[in-house]
Formats: sequence, structure tokens, C-alpha cells
Amino acid sequence: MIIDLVWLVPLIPLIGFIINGLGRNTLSKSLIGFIGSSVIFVSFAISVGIFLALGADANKSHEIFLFDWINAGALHIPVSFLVDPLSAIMLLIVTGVGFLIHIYSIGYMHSDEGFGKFFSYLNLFIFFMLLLVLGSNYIVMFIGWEGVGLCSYLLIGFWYTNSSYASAAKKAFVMNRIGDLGFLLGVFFIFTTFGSVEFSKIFPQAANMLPGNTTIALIALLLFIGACGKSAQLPLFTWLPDAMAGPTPVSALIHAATMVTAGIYMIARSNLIFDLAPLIQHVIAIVGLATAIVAAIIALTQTDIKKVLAYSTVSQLGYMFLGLGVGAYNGAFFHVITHAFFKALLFLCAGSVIHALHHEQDMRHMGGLRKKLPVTFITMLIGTIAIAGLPPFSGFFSKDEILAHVYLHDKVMWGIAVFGAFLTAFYMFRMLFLTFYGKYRGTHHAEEKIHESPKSMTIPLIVLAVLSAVGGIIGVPEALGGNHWLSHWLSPVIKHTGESPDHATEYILMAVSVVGVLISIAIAYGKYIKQNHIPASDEAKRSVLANLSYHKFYVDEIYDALIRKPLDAISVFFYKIVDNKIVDGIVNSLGWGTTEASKGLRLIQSGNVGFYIFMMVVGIISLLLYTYLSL
Amino acid sequence: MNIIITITVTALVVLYAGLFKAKKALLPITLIGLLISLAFVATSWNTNQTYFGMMQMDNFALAFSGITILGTLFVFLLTQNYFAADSENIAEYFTLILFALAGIIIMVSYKNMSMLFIGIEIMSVCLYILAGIRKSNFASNEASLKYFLMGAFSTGFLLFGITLIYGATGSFDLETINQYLVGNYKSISPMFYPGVILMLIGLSFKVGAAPFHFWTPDVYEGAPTLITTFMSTVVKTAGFAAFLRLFADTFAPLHDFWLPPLVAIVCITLFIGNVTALFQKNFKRMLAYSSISHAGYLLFSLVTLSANSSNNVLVYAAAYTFASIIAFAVLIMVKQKTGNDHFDSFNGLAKRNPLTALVLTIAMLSLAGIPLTAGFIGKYLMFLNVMGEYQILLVAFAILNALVGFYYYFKVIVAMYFKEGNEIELEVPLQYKAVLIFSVVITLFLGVYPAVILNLI
Amino acid sequence: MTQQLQGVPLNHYIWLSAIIFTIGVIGVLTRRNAIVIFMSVELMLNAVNLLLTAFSVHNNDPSGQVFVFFIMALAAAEVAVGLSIIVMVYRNTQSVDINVLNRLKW
Amino acid sequence: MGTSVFYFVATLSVIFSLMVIFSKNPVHSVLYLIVTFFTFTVHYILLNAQFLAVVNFIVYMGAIMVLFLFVLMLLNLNKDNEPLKSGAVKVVGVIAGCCLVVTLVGSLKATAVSDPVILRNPNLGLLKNLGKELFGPFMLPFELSSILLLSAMVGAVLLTKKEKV
Amino acid sequence: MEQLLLLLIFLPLLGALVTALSGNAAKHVALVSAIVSLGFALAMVCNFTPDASTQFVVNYSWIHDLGINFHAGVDGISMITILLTNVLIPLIILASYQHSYKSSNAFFALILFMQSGLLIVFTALDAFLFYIGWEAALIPIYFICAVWGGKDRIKVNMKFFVYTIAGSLFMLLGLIYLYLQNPAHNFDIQAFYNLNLDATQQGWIFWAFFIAFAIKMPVFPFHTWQPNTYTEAPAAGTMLLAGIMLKMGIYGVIRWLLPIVPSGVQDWGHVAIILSVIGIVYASIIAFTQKDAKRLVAYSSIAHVGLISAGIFALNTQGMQGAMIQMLSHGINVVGLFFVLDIVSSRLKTNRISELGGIAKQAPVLAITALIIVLGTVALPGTNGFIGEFLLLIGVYQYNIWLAVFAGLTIIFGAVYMFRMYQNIMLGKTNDLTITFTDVKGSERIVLYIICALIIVLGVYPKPILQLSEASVQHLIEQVTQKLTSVN
Repeated sequence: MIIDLVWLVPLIPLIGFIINGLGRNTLSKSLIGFIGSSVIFVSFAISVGIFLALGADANKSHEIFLFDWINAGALHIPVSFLVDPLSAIMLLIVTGVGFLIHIYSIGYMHSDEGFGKFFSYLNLFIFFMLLLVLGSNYIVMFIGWEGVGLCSYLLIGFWYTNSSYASAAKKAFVMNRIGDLGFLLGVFFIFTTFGSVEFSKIFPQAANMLPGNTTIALIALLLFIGACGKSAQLPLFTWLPDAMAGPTPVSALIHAATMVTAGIYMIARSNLIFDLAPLIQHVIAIVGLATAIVAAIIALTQTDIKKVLAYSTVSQLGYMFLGLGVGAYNGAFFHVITHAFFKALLFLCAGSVIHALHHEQDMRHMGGLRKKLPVTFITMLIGTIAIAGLPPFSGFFSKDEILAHVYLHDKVMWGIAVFGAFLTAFYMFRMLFLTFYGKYRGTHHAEEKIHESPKSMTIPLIVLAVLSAVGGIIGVPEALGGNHWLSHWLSPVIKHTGESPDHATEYILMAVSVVGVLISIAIAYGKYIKQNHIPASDEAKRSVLANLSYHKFYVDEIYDALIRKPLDAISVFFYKIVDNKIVDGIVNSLGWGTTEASKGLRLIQSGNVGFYIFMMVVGIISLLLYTYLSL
Repeated sequence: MNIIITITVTALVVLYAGLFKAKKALLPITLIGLLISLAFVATSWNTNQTYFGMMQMDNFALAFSGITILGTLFVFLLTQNYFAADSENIAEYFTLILFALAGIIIMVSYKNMSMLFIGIEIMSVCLYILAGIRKSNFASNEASLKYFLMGAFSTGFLLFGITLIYGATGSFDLETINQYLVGNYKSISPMFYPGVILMLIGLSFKVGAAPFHFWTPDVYEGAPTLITTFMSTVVKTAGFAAFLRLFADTFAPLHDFWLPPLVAIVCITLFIGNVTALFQKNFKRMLAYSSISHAGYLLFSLVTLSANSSNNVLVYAAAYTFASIIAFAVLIMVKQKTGNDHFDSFNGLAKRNPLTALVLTIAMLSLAGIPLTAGFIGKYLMFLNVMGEYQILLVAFAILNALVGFYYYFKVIVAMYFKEGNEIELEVPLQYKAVLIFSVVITLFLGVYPAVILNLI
Repeated sequence: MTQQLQGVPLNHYIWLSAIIFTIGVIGVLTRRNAIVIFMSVELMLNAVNLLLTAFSVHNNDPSGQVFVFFIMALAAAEVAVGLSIIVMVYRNTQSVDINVLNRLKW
Repeated sequence: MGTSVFYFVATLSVIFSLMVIFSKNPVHSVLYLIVTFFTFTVHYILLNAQFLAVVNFIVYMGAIMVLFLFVLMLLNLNKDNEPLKSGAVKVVGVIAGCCLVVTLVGSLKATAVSDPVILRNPNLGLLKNLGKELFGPFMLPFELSSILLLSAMVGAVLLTKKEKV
Repeated sequence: MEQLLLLLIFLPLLGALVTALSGNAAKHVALVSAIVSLGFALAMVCNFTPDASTQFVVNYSWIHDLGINFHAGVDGISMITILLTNVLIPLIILASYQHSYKSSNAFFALILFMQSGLLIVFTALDAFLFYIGWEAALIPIYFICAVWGGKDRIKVNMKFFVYTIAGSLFMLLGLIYLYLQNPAHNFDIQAFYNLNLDATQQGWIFWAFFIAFAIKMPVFPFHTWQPNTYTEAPAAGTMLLAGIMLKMGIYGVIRWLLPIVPSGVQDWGHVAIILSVIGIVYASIIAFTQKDAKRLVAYSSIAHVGLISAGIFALNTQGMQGAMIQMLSHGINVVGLFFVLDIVSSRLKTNRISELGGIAKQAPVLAITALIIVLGTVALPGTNGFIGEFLLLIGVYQYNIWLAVFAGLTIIFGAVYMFRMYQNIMLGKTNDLTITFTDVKGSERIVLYIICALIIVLGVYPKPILQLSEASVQHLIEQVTQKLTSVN
């Protein structure tokens, strides 16, 4: 049965990694590109097979045991894979989107000298991502979890000779690690609470537990911290915008479509646990909402095309967490899927633009590219509409599902979230307008060289554009006459899902958001096309709010001042004062004291016989005194 | 008895050989005499003979005789080219050393206070002279006079002690004294106690235990190196044998009484010896202080009296003797090359003389008490012995001192291996080679397989 | 006469010896002339001799007196050696002051 | 008369020995020492140790003291030119000595042995008796002390002989 | 079979002798000897039954009167350390190929001599033998570090030596005490296990032993000898010290501390574990701002060892097994790190981080292998470091949650300082100095490849190693807990 061959899905990309890694300097670029892409395609094909087989199978949960990894006392950690609806659909996304981005990369990275390295890293990333998705226990998931972090590190720092890129890579890794510690501690809690780390042993036990259990709440909180790191939530989100230092396909694949959604995947996977911790769910909702709004506000004023997209990603991830927080696991996961489509698309389009402009990323130097890059423009338009949430594009359905649940959960939150959605529409269209409309603002010399990207790049764009447009079909709500296939599909995994609002309310909610989005677009249109407004240069004065937004709320600077600098100062203090002066000082002063004692004591040996004899007599007298006293 | 006669006769023969200018024959005669006495030691093993009620040649005496004779043999081997440069009275030197050895044999086998006294004095008088045989050398003069004045002074206390014990017991015989103690345990004459203390003082002086150690560094430094070798190895061993015979056997019933002062002496000795050695710039003087500290460790055997005490002293003394002989032998060679005995003279020695440096290193490791050398076994036995009575604090104190010891013993190793210096190449005469090899083999053998010596006595 | 004189308590002999012994010690402590120091040492030895004799008589045991004989032998030997050392030192330093002997120190 | 002779002689011994250590001229010291030794001889006689009295007289006063005097004269030290130790040192020395005597005698608890010294055997100190002892049980040390004397002899010669170098 | 153990212990000694006499060919002779030893060790692993029993036992009377026997044997715990020693020594020798040390025969002979001492430590079942090995391993490393070390070597090594020996002397004190308590008057480990000491006695013994082991590992605050010594030592010396020697301390705790004084551990173990955890955080933080790469790795080693120590004192299977595999992993990783730094410094004559940069451009192979080693060190899942740290953390976690949280900071801090170092050395622009850098080749490449292979293989399939020690570890913990319950 094809499901039993699931180990092939990650293995094949691994083989690709090994071949490309070893042959990175010897194989030709076309061969590397072919190998790199085709292994993913094979994986994709198998994934499709698995998906279909699973759909046909009555048993929706298959655990495929490979080998024992760690055995220590009560702790058993096998390397085994879990194929269930959730992982099966993730497989499709990871391999499918991954394949498209591989194809795209062939064109995008064509002139880069690290071509072979790049493909091997991408293959490795897919391997780890698949491990993350397929793992049947938290530890295998954690391998993938950290593995994708590693690949993220490698790919952000792909152009490592630029040390700020290398720093961005390091930052990404370290921030992820902060979350990972939370994850790990959560796993420890799980192990001590349930005696296992395997999903198949944990969830049945958790299902019998009552909500409000403190341990469960702690587990949920720790897992959530892990998810925060990986999925760039407040306060660990600053690495993601910096991660745009990597090549654009990387941004599309890792920092938009797949890796950053791992946190959502993990929480969705553990939904039974989170259901038992309503308080933590609330926290998740608040964090998600805050992230969504903060990132959206920052995105309003960014001028780097990739940064806009990055903050938009953070914002969208915030929505997903908001969904998770209000119990709309299906909605959140639905948004993961649609977001994978449209955000990958947007990034790839941005990449296409950047490619065409020879690595120009500043929107202030773009403009009027609509004619020159028609395919890119159209696809990007589709992506923008999708993310803005206009029906019938995919983003509309997923976002509205989340918002509907939020509405039921808390009206105020809904209000804020909807406002965030309007902001999304505004900054996305701002980006689109600044890039493709108006006049080209770069040098004339550069303008002549602008050309549409090669086929290998445009085809993935088109495919993704189609998916972005129609992807929503898998989750059309009943209110709109659909049957929400996705939630049915996921129902074996996600048992509990929030109540849906009645249809009338749903219609109103939809209407509000659609109207609001349209108004936002109109405002953007007015500002950036009618008034031809161009974002000010870095030095220009801004209003307080704009300044905050432009400087990303100074979060990096705050971290610097609150964490990095104090830590460095403590480090120097520990090293120079505590270690060298106190701890070592005590040790040294013992030696020093002995030496000084020696210096002093040897003076007794004055060379004078009279003194010697006197000292002897003193000794004799004291001994005799002892005798006298002891009798 | 045979042993003393052999040694004395050898001394006399040497003296006469000197008269007849038979310089070349001196060393062979001496060596033959010593070897014969060694053979006597071997043959009288386990016979436990008593001579005139004055000397008891039990295994204790024989074992210590063996070690001291062997040590003296090595010292004689080191005389090659040593005295020739200064003087033509080699025969007299040889005679005096042999006389001193005779005194030592008496010291290790006495059964009567008078023998102890005679033995100590024969040895001391010879050493007073030997320390001063570099007549025109100021340091040698000073060493001799200092040693003499302080030695005579301390003899007074030793005699006073003997007198008081005699007054209390009416006898000089060790056995009688011991029986007196056992018999009148409740009514021991009050004169006895200060007598014991005064004897403790007198003997502490002889072995160089603080605070009666003041002569040691000055005399060791000032005396000719070879004589220092003799003093710090053979003489010291003999002093401990004498100490042990008296305190571990005869005065054993009063252990509770003399233990506290002894512990005080041990602690002061360890502290002063080790700590003062730390700052020395002169290798010879450092060895003098190290010998003080070793006196402290050796006195451990008296802190806890057990069946093994004397054997422990034997092992320790053997370890110490052979390691010290190596150190002094190398020192003599270095001094002959460089003209001084500072640590600096050893700088870079290992480059041109790797084997000599290795041997000296092993000797230093042994003195410091690193496992797989005899010195470790010695220290271990001492600690073990004292720990048996759970005098843990004392052992801990000794361990701290041993730690200080590592510093100064390693100073010479550091100088030889790690410092750049005048790359002298030592000429190692054949006899020196023999001494070095023998000593190092013994040091290592006892370190790896001490079983042979553990139950000797 | 001797018969009449007997009856001196033993502890008076001890007192006497101890005092003379201590006078010897004080001499060693306070004088700088090596020869005088040496004489003080002889004083100490004689104090011991006296005490030994007294004990010998008290215990009615001749061995004490024999021991005194040995001590005298030692004294003779020591004087011979000691004085020759002093003479030797004097030849080098033109002095018998022990404070001159302080080159070996520390 | 009783035991007063002893006390008289003892007082003389103490006085003269004090003179020994306090007289500035070393030659005077030697002379006082001779007198002191003479008082000791008297003590020996009082104890009926005639042999010792004679030996003491001969060996100490006859040989040893003459040797001292001889050396003093030889080295021309018969002046009181000894640089004296400072007063403080002397005081300290005397105090130390007093402490010594106090502790020494105190530790003896001398009062505890107050029984008088009584000569039970009048022949005890006579030559014949001592000879038997000396050549009987103490023969070995007696013979061995020859080594002592011999080595002292060799040493004295060795040290005082002028080198030819 | 028992001859195998004797061969294992004494072959290096023979090798040392031959090496010392073989002049310029010394390094080859030493390598051959080390590889043969490795062969023996592997043969031993093959013949080893992974249960709790002690195998390959040799027991000869040595110093009969003192109750000292040449009693050695191997159980799962020893097997790991034997493996560690015999795998790393050939690597270290091979890693020294790139240097031309003066009097190299002595250098390599000392390494092999030390190997013997280490193997005695790791197999001894007689406390005295253990002590002998303990000291015998110290002397060669002292000479290696002090003869072939950096310019400050004399002072630094003297401190190292005296510090270490101070600890071991107190251990000796404890051993003698146990010997005297033992009615059979011998040093047999089993007899020591069977002693019934009261809590006070156990407390004292605990400290006497713990200080010795803590200095060796080193655990905060006994660590100050370590950074200087690592920095000043020659590369091989640093590798020996960090790779193998500090495991002596860990092994000592497992073999000679826990089972002998369980009550002492119960009473004082929390102090040890707290010190260890303090060490983790403290050393990690110090490592942040180190300017010298070798010193940085030295501090990182303190942090890593602190975690191992904490895991052991947590006294559960996970922690102990974690310690087992982490001993191996840390050995491999730290040798790798120091080797990379040695390659850098032997080419550029500096280890100052600020002077380096951009080496990856010049030496991609070095950069990639170094990255793998760094990943192993920061415990990325899939590398050997993760298995150990994960088990250790879960072990500590079961002991106390907050300690685990602080100990867990190592995975964040480790990433910070390691990647910072990696970035500043390997990444960024090449400068005038690093432009001359040439990529690794020959023996260097072999060593790096082997280390990377070990890192990944152990990370992906640690089961054989875990199995090797599992039974013994279980047995040990049962032994300790049984003794505790029987007391209470």
C-alpha cells in the first residue's frame, strides 16, 4: 500500500540533497536543477498517491514505524511517521509548493555561483519539513522543527560574505531556539504527564482529561512559545523580516509558505491539548491578534518590497494564531493552505520583479512595471486580491472563517481583526500600486534592461496564481453553499471545532469585511495612483505614528537595549570581574598567600645562630610548659 | 657486630692506605668493605642477635643498616672526581664518613641509652668535621661551626633527658625502661615525663624537625654537596630509626602523653618545611627545606603506633633516600659545570641531557609523591597509618602541604624542560651513571611493586 | 664525712643541676663569642653529670657514673673538634663572633 | 654541719657559673669555669664518687680547660673586646633562661621526690666497682667510644692542618 | 577474553615505548599503535554482551599487604569511555600530523602513555588502581601542555597541575577512609559499594570525591584553571584535555561517587546539580564576549560539562544515559572544534575572532565540516549533540523543573556564542589575513570527515551506543535507589 511507502517522501529529497551536496561543484547547473526539482516532484507524486489512498481508506490514521531512535528507561522515541488527513494535506502543500519554487529557482538562481549549494539546501529543507509534518511524535517533529530552522539559517545566510546577512541568519536561528526551548520543555512536561511523547499515546489520554488542568495549561503554553518562535509571533517576530536577506525563493518557500506555518501545524496537531487549556487559548488569540495588527501597521510604511511581504506574512500568521486561539483550527489551517498559495505567489512575483530589476528591492525605485512584466503583474494582482480577501479568491474564505469564529468569541477582537484586514488590503495594494503603476523611478539605464522573467519562473507563478484564485474552493462555507470539504477532511484529527455563526450573521460579517477592504483599496488607489504619492526617503521626518511604523516600533532596538546589551555587559562583567577577579582571584590568592607566607617565613631563617638557639629555647620552653600543664 | 667491625676496620684500613698515598685504592677498599657489611646484613637476617645487652640486630636494625649502608655506598660512588680538586686528604674524609656510618649502625641497633648517645655522638662529631672540610670556604666554615654549636647545645638537652629517665627508672636499658613504664603505669615518676620531652627535643634536632630545624638549611647549603647528600639521606634515615626505636617501642606506653607535642612538631615541621621551600632560589637550599618537610611526613609514623610504623618509615626513608641521591648527584654535576646551584642553572637542561633530566624528573616526582614512584607509596603508607586513627584533619593538613610541595619540586622540572637556558651538556661519569640508574630503578620498582618491601620488618 | 653529708633531698640536686644547666643555656643565648658559648655548653654537660651522679647514688646503681664517664669522653672529643673548628673559622674570618656567621640564611 | 656543706658548695657553683657567663673577658670566663668545675669535684666527693671526682679534676680542669685557655691565648682573644649583645637580647636571654628553669623544674614536680640521697653502698663510686661495671655490661659502649675519640682526633688534625695548596 | 583488556591497557604503553625510540617516524608508529588499540576496542565491543554484568574481568593480586589488586573490568559504562578514548586518540594523533613538533617522539609517546592511564581509570575496579591511573594520566598531559604549549604555558600549567592534584589528593583521603572502613581492608569496588556508612560520613566522602571530580570536569566554581590551560595548550593537548580527560571526572562521579555514597548524594546532590546549572548559564554567558576562539570553546565546554554533571546527579535513566552518550558526543565535538581552530591558527597564527572572517570563501570544505561540528555542539537534532542534551535535559527536568529551565538556556546560549564565533571566523568578507587561507587537505581532511561522520551517524542512529550502556546504567540506578530505600 502506498501509505506504507511514506518514508520515501522525505527520503527522496534527502537523496537529492546528498547528490546535489556532493556534486555541487562538479555537476552542471541544469543537472542540479533537474535533480533538485525532480526529487521534489517524485515526493509530490507519492504524496498525491498517499492523499488519494488515505481518502479512499476508512482508517484515517496510519503510523509507519521505521526504527527505534532513543530508548532510555521509560522514554521510547521511535522514528515513525504518522499519515493522517492533516499530515497528508501538509505533504501536498510542502511538496507541491516546494516543487513549484524549485522550478522557479532554476531560473531565479541561474547566474548564482552557489547554484548547487542552493538546491541542496532547498532539498534538505524539504526533507526536514516533511519530517516535521510526518513525525508521529513530538521528537521527530522536533527534528524537523529544528532542521528547517537550520535550513532557514543556511539559506538566509546564503550570501554569507555579506556579514549583515549572516547576522540575520544567526538572529533567525537564535530566535527560533528561544521558541524551541519552550517546545522542548513542553515535550518534557508531556513526557512526565503522559509517559510518552507519541501522539498516538498522548491524545487518547488527553481526550479524557478535563479542561483547566494546570499541567495541561503549562504544556499548551510552552508549546505555544515554541510555535511563537517558529511562526514569528510577538515578541519573537523580528527575525522574519530580517530573514528576507535570503534569496527570494527561500522567502517564498520557507518564510511564507511552509516553515513559518509549522507553529500552526503543531498547534493544530495538538488541538486536543489546547482545547483543554482555555486560558492559553485566550492568550494565543490575544498574541495572534496583536501580532496581526502590529505587523500590519509596520507593513504600512515599509518601502522594501520583500519587507512588506514579510510583515504581511507575520500579520497573516497572527490571523492564523487568532484562529487557533478562538478554536477555529479548521479556519486557521485553511488559512495556512491558502496563505501558502498566495504568499508564495506574492514572494515569487516580488522575486520576479527583483530579478528583472537586478536586485533592486526598494519600491521607491520601481513603478510602472505593469507593461514590462505582464505575467508578473497579473499573477501578483491575483495574489494581492487573494490576500486582501476579496471573494471569490482563496484568501476571502479562509480569512472570513477565522473572523467569523472570532466574532462569536469576542466582538472587540473581531473589530480589531477586521480593521487589521483592512490594513492588509491597504498595504498590499499600496505595494502593488507603487510597483506596477505610475512611472518607473529607477535610472534610465536600468529601465532598458528590464525584461520579463524566463519560463521557468513564470510558469510557477501562473500555477500558483490559479491556486490562489481557486484554492478557496476546499473550504467554501455552508453559508455560501459549500460544504467545507476541508473541515470534513480534517475531522478525524480536529474533533472539536468552534461553532459557526448562523448564516445571516455570516453574511453580514462578510459584507462588512468586503466593503471595508474595498474602501481600503480605494484609499490606497487615491493615495498612490491619484496623488502619485511616493514614500519618503529614510531621513525624512514622519509623524510619530508613521515613524513608529517605519522603524518597526523599534522592537529590534528595544531587544538590543533590554537583552543583548545587558547580556553582553553581564558577560564582560562575569568574565572580567567574577571569573578573573573573584573565582580565580580566590584560587590565585591561595597561591599568592602561600608565596607571601614563604617570603615571610623564610626570614625566620635569619642566619644568626643566637636567634636560632633562642627559637629553639622558645620551643623547648613551650614543650616543657605542656609537660607541666599535662601532669 | 660484624657490621660495625667491618666498617670500622675498613675505616682504619682506608686511613692507613691514605698514609701510604694509595689514593687509587681508597675507593675500592671502601666499596669492598661496604659490600661485605651489606653481605653481613643479609646473612644475619632474621637471626635477631643481641650483643652484650647493648645492641640488638633485629630485622629493624638490619633493614635500616642495609639502607644506610647502601646509601653510603652510593655517596661513595659519587665521590669520583669530587674531593680530588680540593684536597689531598681524601683518606681522612673517607674514614670520617665510615666512622659516621659506624655511629649510624649503632643508632639503628642500640638497646641502651648509652649506645644511643655514643652512636649519635660518633655520627655528629664526624659530621661537624665533614661539614667543614672545605677549609677555605667561608660557607663550609659557617656550616660547620653552626652545626657544631647547635649540635652540642642540643646534645645537652638529650643528655638531660636521658638523665631524668635514668633518675626515674634507675637504668639505661631500653627494655628495663619499658618494663618500668608497663609495670608502674599508674605511678610513673614525674621525672620521666620531662625526660621524654627532652629526648624528643634532642632527637627532633637530629632529624631536623621544626622548631629545632634551624641548622638544617644553613648547614645543608654550606656543607660540601656530597656531605649534604650524606646528611640528608643516610643521616636522616638513621635519625628516624633511632627516633622510632625509642618512641615506638620503649616509650610506647606513654603515647598519649607525647602525642600532642609530637603532632605540634609534625605540623610546624610540615608547614615550615614546605612553605619556606616554596620561595627558594637555590636548589640545594630547597632540598634542605624539602628534607625538613619529609621529616614531618616521617614523623607521621609515630603519630599512630602500629605494627607497620617502622616498616612505613623504612619504605619512606628508602624512597626519600634514593630520590634525594639522584637530586644531589645531578646537582653536583650541574654545579661542576655552571659553578652555582641555583634553579637557573638547570634551565634548558633537558635539551642536551634528556636522560639525566628524565631521571631527575622521576626523582622529583617521587619526592613530590606522584603515583608509580616510591615516594607516593611512602606518603600513602604514612597517610594510611595516621588515617587508621582517624586523624583526618592532620592528614588533610599534610595533604595541603604536599600540594605546596608540588610547586617547588616542579620548579626544577619546569626549569629543565620549559625554560630556555645555557645549553650545557653534562659529563656523566660512569659511577654517576651507575648511581643514577640504580636509584631510578629502585624508585620506580618500589613505586610499581612495593610488595617486596612492605613486610620486611 | 660523707656519711654525715648524706640526706640532702634529691630534689635539691635536681634544682642545682637545673639551675646550672639553665645558666649554661643563658650563656649560650647571651654571648657572641663562640668559645664562651662553647664553655656554656660544657657547663650544661657538667650539670647533667652532677645530676647523673646524684641519681646514681640515689638509685645505688653504678651505671649512672659510668655514663658520666662517657659524657666526659664525649666532652673531650667535642672540645677537640669544636676548638679546631673555631680555630679554622678564626683563620678565615679573624673573629670568633658568631654574628659574623650569617652568610647562610633565608 | 649536716648538709650545709652541700648548700655552700652549691651556692659557689651557681655563683661561679654565673661569673662564667657574665664576665666580659673570655680568659676570665675560663678561669671561673675552672673554679666551677672544682666545685663540681667537691660535689662528686660529697657523693662519694671518688673516681669521677678524680677524672673530673684531671679531664676537665687539667685537659679541657687548658685546651680552652690555650686556644684563647693562641687566638689572642684575652681581651674583653667581644662585641656584646644588646641589652635587650641579654634580658630576653635571661628571661628565657628563667622560664626554662621554672618550666623544667616545674615539670619535674621536683617537690615530689623529696627523699634524701643516701649512699647505700659506700663502694659505689669506687674505682673497682666502676671498673667492673665499665668492663662488664658497658664494655661495648666503652670500646665504641674509642671510635668517637679517634674520629675527633682525625678531625682535629684534619681541620687545623694547613693545606699545602 | 580477559587478555583483551590487558592488551587494551598495556598496548599503548608498549606503543609509547616504541614511539619514544622511533625518532622521526614517531607519529606513524603512534598512529599505528592507536589504530591497533581502536581495533582491540572494537573487538571488545563486538564481544561485549550488553547487560549489566562486568566483563573481561582481570584480577591479579598486586600489593597484597595493602589490599591492592590489579582488578579491572568492563561494563557498559566503561565500554563507552573506552570507545571514546580509543576513537579519539587516533584522531588526535592524526590531527597532530600537520604540526612538526620538536622532539615529536616524546610528544606522541606521552599521548600514548596517557592513553594507558586513561584506560586504567576507565576500567579499574580497584580504587587504588583507579587512583594510580588518575594520576598517571595527569603527568603526561602536564608535560604535553607545558613543553609544547603557548607562551604563558608554565604558569598556567602549574596552576592546572596543582589544582587538579589538590582535588585528587582529597579523593585519596576519601579512598583511604573507605579502605579503613572496609572490614576486608581492600580497595575492591564491590566492597566499597557494600559499605554501610552513616550520612555524615557519606557527606564528607561525597565532598572529598566531588571536589576531585568537579575540578577535573570542571564544574563551577572549580573551573578557573580550564580556560587558560585550554588556551595555552598545544592543539593535541587541548583535545586530550577536553575530549577525554574531563570525562575522567564524569566517569568518576558515575562509578565512584553515586554508588558508594548514595546518602551523600541525596543530601548534597542538589548542591552539585545547582553548581552545575550555575556553571552552564555562567559559562555560556561568559562565552558570549570572548575574543579568543579557543577560550570561547573552553567556556562552552564548561557549559556542556555542567549539563552532563547535572544530568548525572539527577539520578535517573534518562539523565544518566544522556551523560553516557554526551560524553562520547562532547568528546567528538570538542575535538572537532579545537581541531578546526588549530587549523585556523596554524595557518594564520591567531585565534582572535576579530582578526578572522571570510574563511568559508577560501576553504569551503573546512567551513562545511566546521558547520557540522558547530551544529553538533549546539545540539541540533540529527546530530550527536542533540541526543545527549535532550536526554540530559529531560533527566534534569525530572529532578527539578526550574533547574531544567535554566539548564535549557544552554540550547539558546549555545546557539548564540557558537554561531557568533562561526560567523565571525568563517562568514563575512575575507580580509587581508584570511585571503591567504588554503583549504584543508590530506590528514586534516580525513580527521574532519571522520568527525563529521561520527557526529551524524551518532545523531541519526544512537541506539547501539545507548544499548551498550543501558543495562549498566539501569543497574547502577537501581543499586543506588535500593541502597537509599534500605537506609530510609
